[in-house]
Amino acid sequence: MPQMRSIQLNGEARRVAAGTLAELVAELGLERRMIAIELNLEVVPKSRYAETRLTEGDRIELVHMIGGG
Amino acid sequence: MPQMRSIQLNGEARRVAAGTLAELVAELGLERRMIAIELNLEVVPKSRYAETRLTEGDRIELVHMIGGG
Amino acid sequence: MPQMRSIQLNGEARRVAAGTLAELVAELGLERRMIAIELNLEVVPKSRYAETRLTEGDRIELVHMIGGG
Amino acid sequence: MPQMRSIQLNGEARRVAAGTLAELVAELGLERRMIAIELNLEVVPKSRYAETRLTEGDRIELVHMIGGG
Amino acid sequence: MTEDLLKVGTYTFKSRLIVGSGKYRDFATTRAATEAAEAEMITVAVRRVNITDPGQENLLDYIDPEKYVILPNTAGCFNAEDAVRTLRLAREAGGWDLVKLEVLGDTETLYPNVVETIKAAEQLVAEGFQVMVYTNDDPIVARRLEEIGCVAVMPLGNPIGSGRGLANPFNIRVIKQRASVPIVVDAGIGTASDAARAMELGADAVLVNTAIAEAKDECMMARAMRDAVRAGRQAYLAGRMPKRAFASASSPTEGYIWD
Amino acid sequence: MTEDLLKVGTYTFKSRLIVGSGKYRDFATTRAATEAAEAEMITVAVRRVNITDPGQENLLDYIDPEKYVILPNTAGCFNAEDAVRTLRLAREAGGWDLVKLEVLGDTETLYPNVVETIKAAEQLVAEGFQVMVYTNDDPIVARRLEEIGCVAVMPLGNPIGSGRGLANPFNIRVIKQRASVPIVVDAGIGTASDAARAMELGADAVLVNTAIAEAKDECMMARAMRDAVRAGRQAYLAGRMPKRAFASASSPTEGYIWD
Amino acid sequence: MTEDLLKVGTYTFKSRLIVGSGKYRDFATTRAATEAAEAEMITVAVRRVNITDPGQENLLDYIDPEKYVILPNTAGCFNAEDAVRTLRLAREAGGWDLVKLEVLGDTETLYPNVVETIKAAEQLVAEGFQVMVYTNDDPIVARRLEEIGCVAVMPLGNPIGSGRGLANPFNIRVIKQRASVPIVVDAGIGTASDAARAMELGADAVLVNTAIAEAKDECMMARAMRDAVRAGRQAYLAGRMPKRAFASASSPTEGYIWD
Amino acid sequence: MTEDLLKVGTYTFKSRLIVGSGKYRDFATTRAATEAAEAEMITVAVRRVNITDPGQENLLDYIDPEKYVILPNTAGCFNAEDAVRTLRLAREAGGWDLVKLEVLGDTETLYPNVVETIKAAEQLVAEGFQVMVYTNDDPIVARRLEEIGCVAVMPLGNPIGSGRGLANPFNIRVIKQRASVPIVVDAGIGTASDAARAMELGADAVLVNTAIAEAKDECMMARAMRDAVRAGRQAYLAGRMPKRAFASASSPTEGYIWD
Repeated sequence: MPQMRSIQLNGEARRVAAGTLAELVAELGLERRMIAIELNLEVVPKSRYAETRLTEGDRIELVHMIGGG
Repeated sequence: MPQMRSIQLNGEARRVAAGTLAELVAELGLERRMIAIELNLEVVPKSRYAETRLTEGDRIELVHMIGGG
Repeated sequence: MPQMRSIQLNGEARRVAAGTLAELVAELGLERRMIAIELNLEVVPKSRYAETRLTEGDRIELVHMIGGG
Repeated sequence: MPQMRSIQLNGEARRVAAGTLAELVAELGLERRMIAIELNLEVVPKSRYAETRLTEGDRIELVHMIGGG
Repeated sequence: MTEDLLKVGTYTFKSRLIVGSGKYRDFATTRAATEAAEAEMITVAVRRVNITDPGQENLLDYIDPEKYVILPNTAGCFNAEDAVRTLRLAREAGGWDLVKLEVLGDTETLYPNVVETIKAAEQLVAEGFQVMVYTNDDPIVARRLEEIGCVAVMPLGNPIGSGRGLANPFNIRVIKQRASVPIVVDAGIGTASDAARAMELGADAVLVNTAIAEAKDECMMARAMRDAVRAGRQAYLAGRMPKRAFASASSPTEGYIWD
Repeated sequence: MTEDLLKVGTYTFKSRLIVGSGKYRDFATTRAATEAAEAEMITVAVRRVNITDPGQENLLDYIDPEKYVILPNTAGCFNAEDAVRTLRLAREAGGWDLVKLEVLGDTETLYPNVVETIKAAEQLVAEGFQVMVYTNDDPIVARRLEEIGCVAVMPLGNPIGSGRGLANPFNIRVIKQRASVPIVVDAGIGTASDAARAMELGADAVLVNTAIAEAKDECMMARAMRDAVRAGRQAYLAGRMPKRAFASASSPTEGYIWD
Repeated sequence: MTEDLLKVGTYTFKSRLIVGSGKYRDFATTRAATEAAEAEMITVAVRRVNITDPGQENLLDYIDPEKYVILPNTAGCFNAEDAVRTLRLAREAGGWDLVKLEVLGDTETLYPNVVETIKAAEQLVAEGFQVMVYTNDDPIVARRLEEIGCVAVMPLGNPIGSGRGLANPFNIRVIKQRASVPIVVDAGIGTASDAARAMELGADAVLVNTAIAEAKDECMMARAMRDAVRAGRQAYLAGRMPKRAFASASSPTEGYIWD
Repeated sequence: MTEDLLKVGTYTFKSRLIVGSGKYRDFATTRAATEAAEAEMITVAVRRVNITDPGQENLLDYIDPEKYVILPNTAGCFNAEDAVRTLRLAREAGGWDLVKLEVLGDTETLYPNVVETIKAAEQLVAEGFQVMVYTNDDPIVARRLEEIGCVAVMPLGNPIGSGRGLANPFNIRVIKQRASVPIVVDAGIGTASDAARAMELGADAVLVNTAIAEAKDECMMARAMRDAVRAGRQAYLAGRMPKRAFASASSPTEGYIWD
C-alpha cells in the first residue's frame, strides 16, 4: 500500500498518497486543466511534475484562472 | 342681542356677530397684528375697516406674514 | 413688345417683362427648382403661377432651400 | 598684504582676500543678513564662521530667503 | 468695502446676503440666524391667519419690520392672478412695496412658469410695486423681465431647496453682463462656496434660506454665508488670476544651489 | 471661532490661510497683501545671494520673522538630495525647523515626484525637521507620508499656478478623512470660492500664492481669501444641508388664499 | 436594435441622429458626411434665391429629398410672424409639413425667445404643420410646447455652435421623464461623447451640425456621431450600473495564494 | 478604421475595448457579453483551485484562450512580492507573458500603491513579462513606469467599480501626450459616454468590467461600450471642433425674406 504524506495544499493540511506532483494532479483530476503549481514558493513547470517528488511538509499552491477585472 | 351673519372666512363657513370688518378684527383679537383683509376679492384698507359692513355671504380672506423663502 | 413692370423682387427693385408668376419663374430659369413664392405676403401655390398676374409694385419673395442647421 | 584665494562662490570662480568665513561675510557686507553657508557640501553654523578657514578651491554656497510659493 | 452698496429700486443695502424665513425649527432660531447672517432683507410668505387660534405667535414678533426690509413673496402661486392678489394683500398688511414675485410651474421642480411670471410682473409694475422676480436662468427671459420694469432679476441656480449649487454658471454670467438692474441668485445654494461662486460670477446678491435653516448649526452656517458672500464679492471686484492649463512656478526658477 | 485653532507640529495658528511670497510685483505689495490676508505663516524660497550686489533689498526686510512663521520651501528641487541640502541651509539661516518639502517631477506640471518626496521626507524627519509635504492627491501616498512622520500633508488641487481649483474633490475628502495630521490644500486655488470649497471638504488649511499675487487688486483678493477660508471652515463645521435631486419648498404649502 | 424605432409625428426613423446641412465647405462634403452619419433627416434653411445668379448649384442637387426627410428650419427668425411666413414658404416649396421651429432671442447666444416660440408653435400647429421645436432647457416650457401639440421638443444642450456639450443634464432628464413626445437634444454637442451622454439621459435623438461640419475630418466625425448615438441609446436601454462613492473589487477577494 | 491597430508589446489588436471577466452572474453571460463587446483581450484573476471540488466548471471552459488574449491580473495583491508570485504562476499555467499588474493600496479605494507597483514592475520586466500596469493618474508615475519598460500604462479614471467616469481628464490627457506606449484607461468607466470620453482624450484603449457585468442587460451594454469606444476613437482622430463661449449660427445669416 502507498505511503501517505502530510502536506500543506492551498493553505490546508492534507494527507496525500501521491508521491509526485504528477500523481497529485491526477489524484485531483486536474490533468486537463490550465493550472500552475508553486512548491515551497518556487513555481514548478508542468514538464517537471513527473520527476518532482513530494516530501513530508511540502507547501503547495495549486492555482487556476477565474473571473476577474 | 346682536344679529349673527354667515360669512366665508379663510375658506370656512362661520357665523359672526361682527357688523363691520373692524368688529370682526376685534372679535378675533387681531387689532395689533400686521394683517390684511380681502373682501369679495377686493383688498380693504385698514382705514376703511370701521365703515366696511359685513353682509350675509361675504367672502373674506384674512392673512398675515409667516416664515417663507 | 412686352410691357415691362416694376416689382420688388427679394427686396430689390426690378423691371420684368413677365406678366405672370409662371413667366417670371421661366424668365429666371427656375422652372425645375424647388422654390416657393410669396406675393404681397401671401404664399402662392405652384398650381396658380400661370394664372397669377404681376402688377406694378408687387412685392415678391422667391425662396429656396440652402444649407442650415 | 593679504594672500588671495581662489574659491567657487555660488557657482562662480572668485578670488577673495578673506581667510575665514567670517571675513568673507564681512567682505560681502552680509553680517546682518539672514544667510546660510554651505562649505564643500557641509552646512557651517554661524557660530563657527570665525574659526572656519578658507582654503584654495573651496566650494561655497551662500544663500538667503527670497519670495517663493 | 464700505462704499460698495447694493441698490434695489429705491432701497439701498450694505449686505448682499438676502435670507429667507422659512423652514426654521422655531422663530427664535430664525431671528438668531438672520442676525448672524447680518442680513438686511428677509423674505416672508403670505398665508391665512389661523382663525381657530388667531392669538398664536407670529414671525413678525421676532423679525422686526423696523429693523429689516420685509420682502413678501408669492411662494405657492401657480398663476399670475394668485400672485397679484397675494402681493396686494402683503402691501396692505405692512405697506411693503418691495416684493418677491415667484409664479411656479410645478411642485416637483418649483421652476418658474415664465409666461405667467411675465404676465404678473407687468400687472404688478403697473400697480406701482417694486418687483424682484424669481425666474429661470434664461438670459432672454431675464432681459424681458428687466424691460418690463422689475427692479431686480433673480435667476435660479438649481431647484429651490435642492442645495446643488449653480447648474449653469455661464447663464448667470450672461444674465449679469447684460443687466442694468441687480441680479440676485435665488435657489440652489447649498453651502458657502456656492454663494461665493455666485458672487464671483458677478451676481449682485444671493438669496439663501434652506442652506441656513437646514444646517446642523444654523447660526454658524449663517456666518459662513455672510463671509462667503463678502469673499465672492471681493474676489469679483479684485479681478481673479487667469486660468492656465499648465503650471506656473510660484518661486523663481534660477539661483538654485545646484546650478 | 476663537477656539478653532490649527495645530501643525509644535506650532499653533488662528489663521487657516497660509500664503506664499512669490510672484509679487514688489516687496511692499507682498507685505500689504500678507497683512490683508491676516496670514500667520508664509512660504519663502532659498536661493543664492547675488554676490555681485549683495546689498540689495531682501524679502525679510518686509516680512518680519518675529511676526510671521517663515516656511522655507524647496521649490525647484527635482530630487531628494537637493531638497535636503536646501532645507538644511534654511534651518541654519533662520533657525526654522518647520519646512515645506516639495520635490518636483517636471517643469510643465510641477507635479511632485512622490518617490523622491518620500525619500526626502524620511531623511528630513530623521534630522528633526517638522515637515509639511507637498504631494499629489493620492490618498495612499498621503498616508505613507503621514506614517513617515510629516506634520502636515499638502495635496495639490491642480497644477501650481494654474488657478483651476480642485480637480478631484473626492480624493481631497478621502485624504482628510483618513488623516490624523492637518491636510493643507496646496496649489490650484484660483479664486475665493476654490478656497471655500477646499475648506468645506475638510481641509485644515489652504496655501495660496498666485491667486493673490496675480489678482488685479492683490490686497482685495487677499481679504477675499481670508473671508473665503473662514466661510468654508464654518460651513464645514456647521454641517451642510443634504443635496436633493428635486425641489423642496421654502414656504409652507398650505394656508393659501385660493385653497 | 432593429425594432427600436423613432416616431416623430407621422414619420418613423431607424436613425436617431439628425444632421444639419449648414457650415460645410461644399455640397459634396455635406452629402458625404450625411451619408457617413447614416442620418435619415436633415435640416435646411429657407433663403431668398440669388436673383443675380439664379442658376447656381443648390443643396437639393446633392441631398435628395426622395432619400432624406427634409426638415426646414426658421434659423434667423426673431419673432413668430417671420417664423410662420418662412415655414409656409418651405411647405409650398417641397410639400414638407415636418418642420423645425426656432425663434431666436438674440444673436450672441442664439437662445430661443420662448414667448415668441410658443406663439409661433400655436399658429403652426393650427395650420397643420408637424412642429419640432427648439427651446431652452426649461421643463415647464417644454411641457407647454408639448401641450400645444408640437410633435417633438428640442431642448438645447448649450448655445448653437458652441460645442460645449450639455450644460444642464438634470433638466434634459426631467424634460424627458415628463414628455410623451420625442425629446431631441439640439445645440451644444461638440464631440461624440456629448451625443452619447445626451442619449444616455434618455433623449430620443440628437441633432448635430457644427460638430460634424467643423471637424477636421467631417466624415470620420459623422461616423463617430453615428456610433456615439447608438452607444448612448444602447447604454440607456441596457440600464447602467449604479455609481458608487468607493471601490468595488472586480475580482474575488478570497482564494489568494498568500492567505 | 481597418488600419487603426492597437499594438501592445508584441501583440496587435483591432479592438480597443479590453474587458474583464469578473462579477458576472454566470460563465455563459461572461462569454456572451465578451463576444458582444467584440473584445480580443480579457482579464482573469489567479486563485487557488478549490481542492474540495476540483472538478467544478472553470472560466476557461467558456472563454477560449485560443480565441482571446488572456490577461492575468494581480487583483488583491497589496505588495510587490505577492504580485510577482501570482504572475509567475499565471505564466506557467497558460504560458501568458502579457499581464496586468496591479498592486493595491487599500481595500476601500482600491487605488494602487505606486511605490510597490514600481518595485513589482521592475522585477517583472526583468523576468521577461510584458507588463500592462494599473496606476493612479499621476503623469510623473506614469512616465516612470514607462521608463521601467512596461508595455502599457493603465491610469485609473476613478475607483475600480465606482462607475463615476473620469475624475481628472486633464491628467489622462497629459499622461497620453507624453507616452510612447499605449495608455489604457482602467477603472471608473460606468457607462458608454465615459468610454467615449476616455478615447477622445487620446486613450489608446479602455478596460471595462463592472459597467458591463452590472448592467441590467449585460450584452446590450457590451455593444454600447463597443460602439462608444469606436465613437470616441474616431472623434479623437477626426479632430473635434473648437469650443466657443458663445453661439455660432449653423445657418447663413443673410438672405432672409424680411431683410
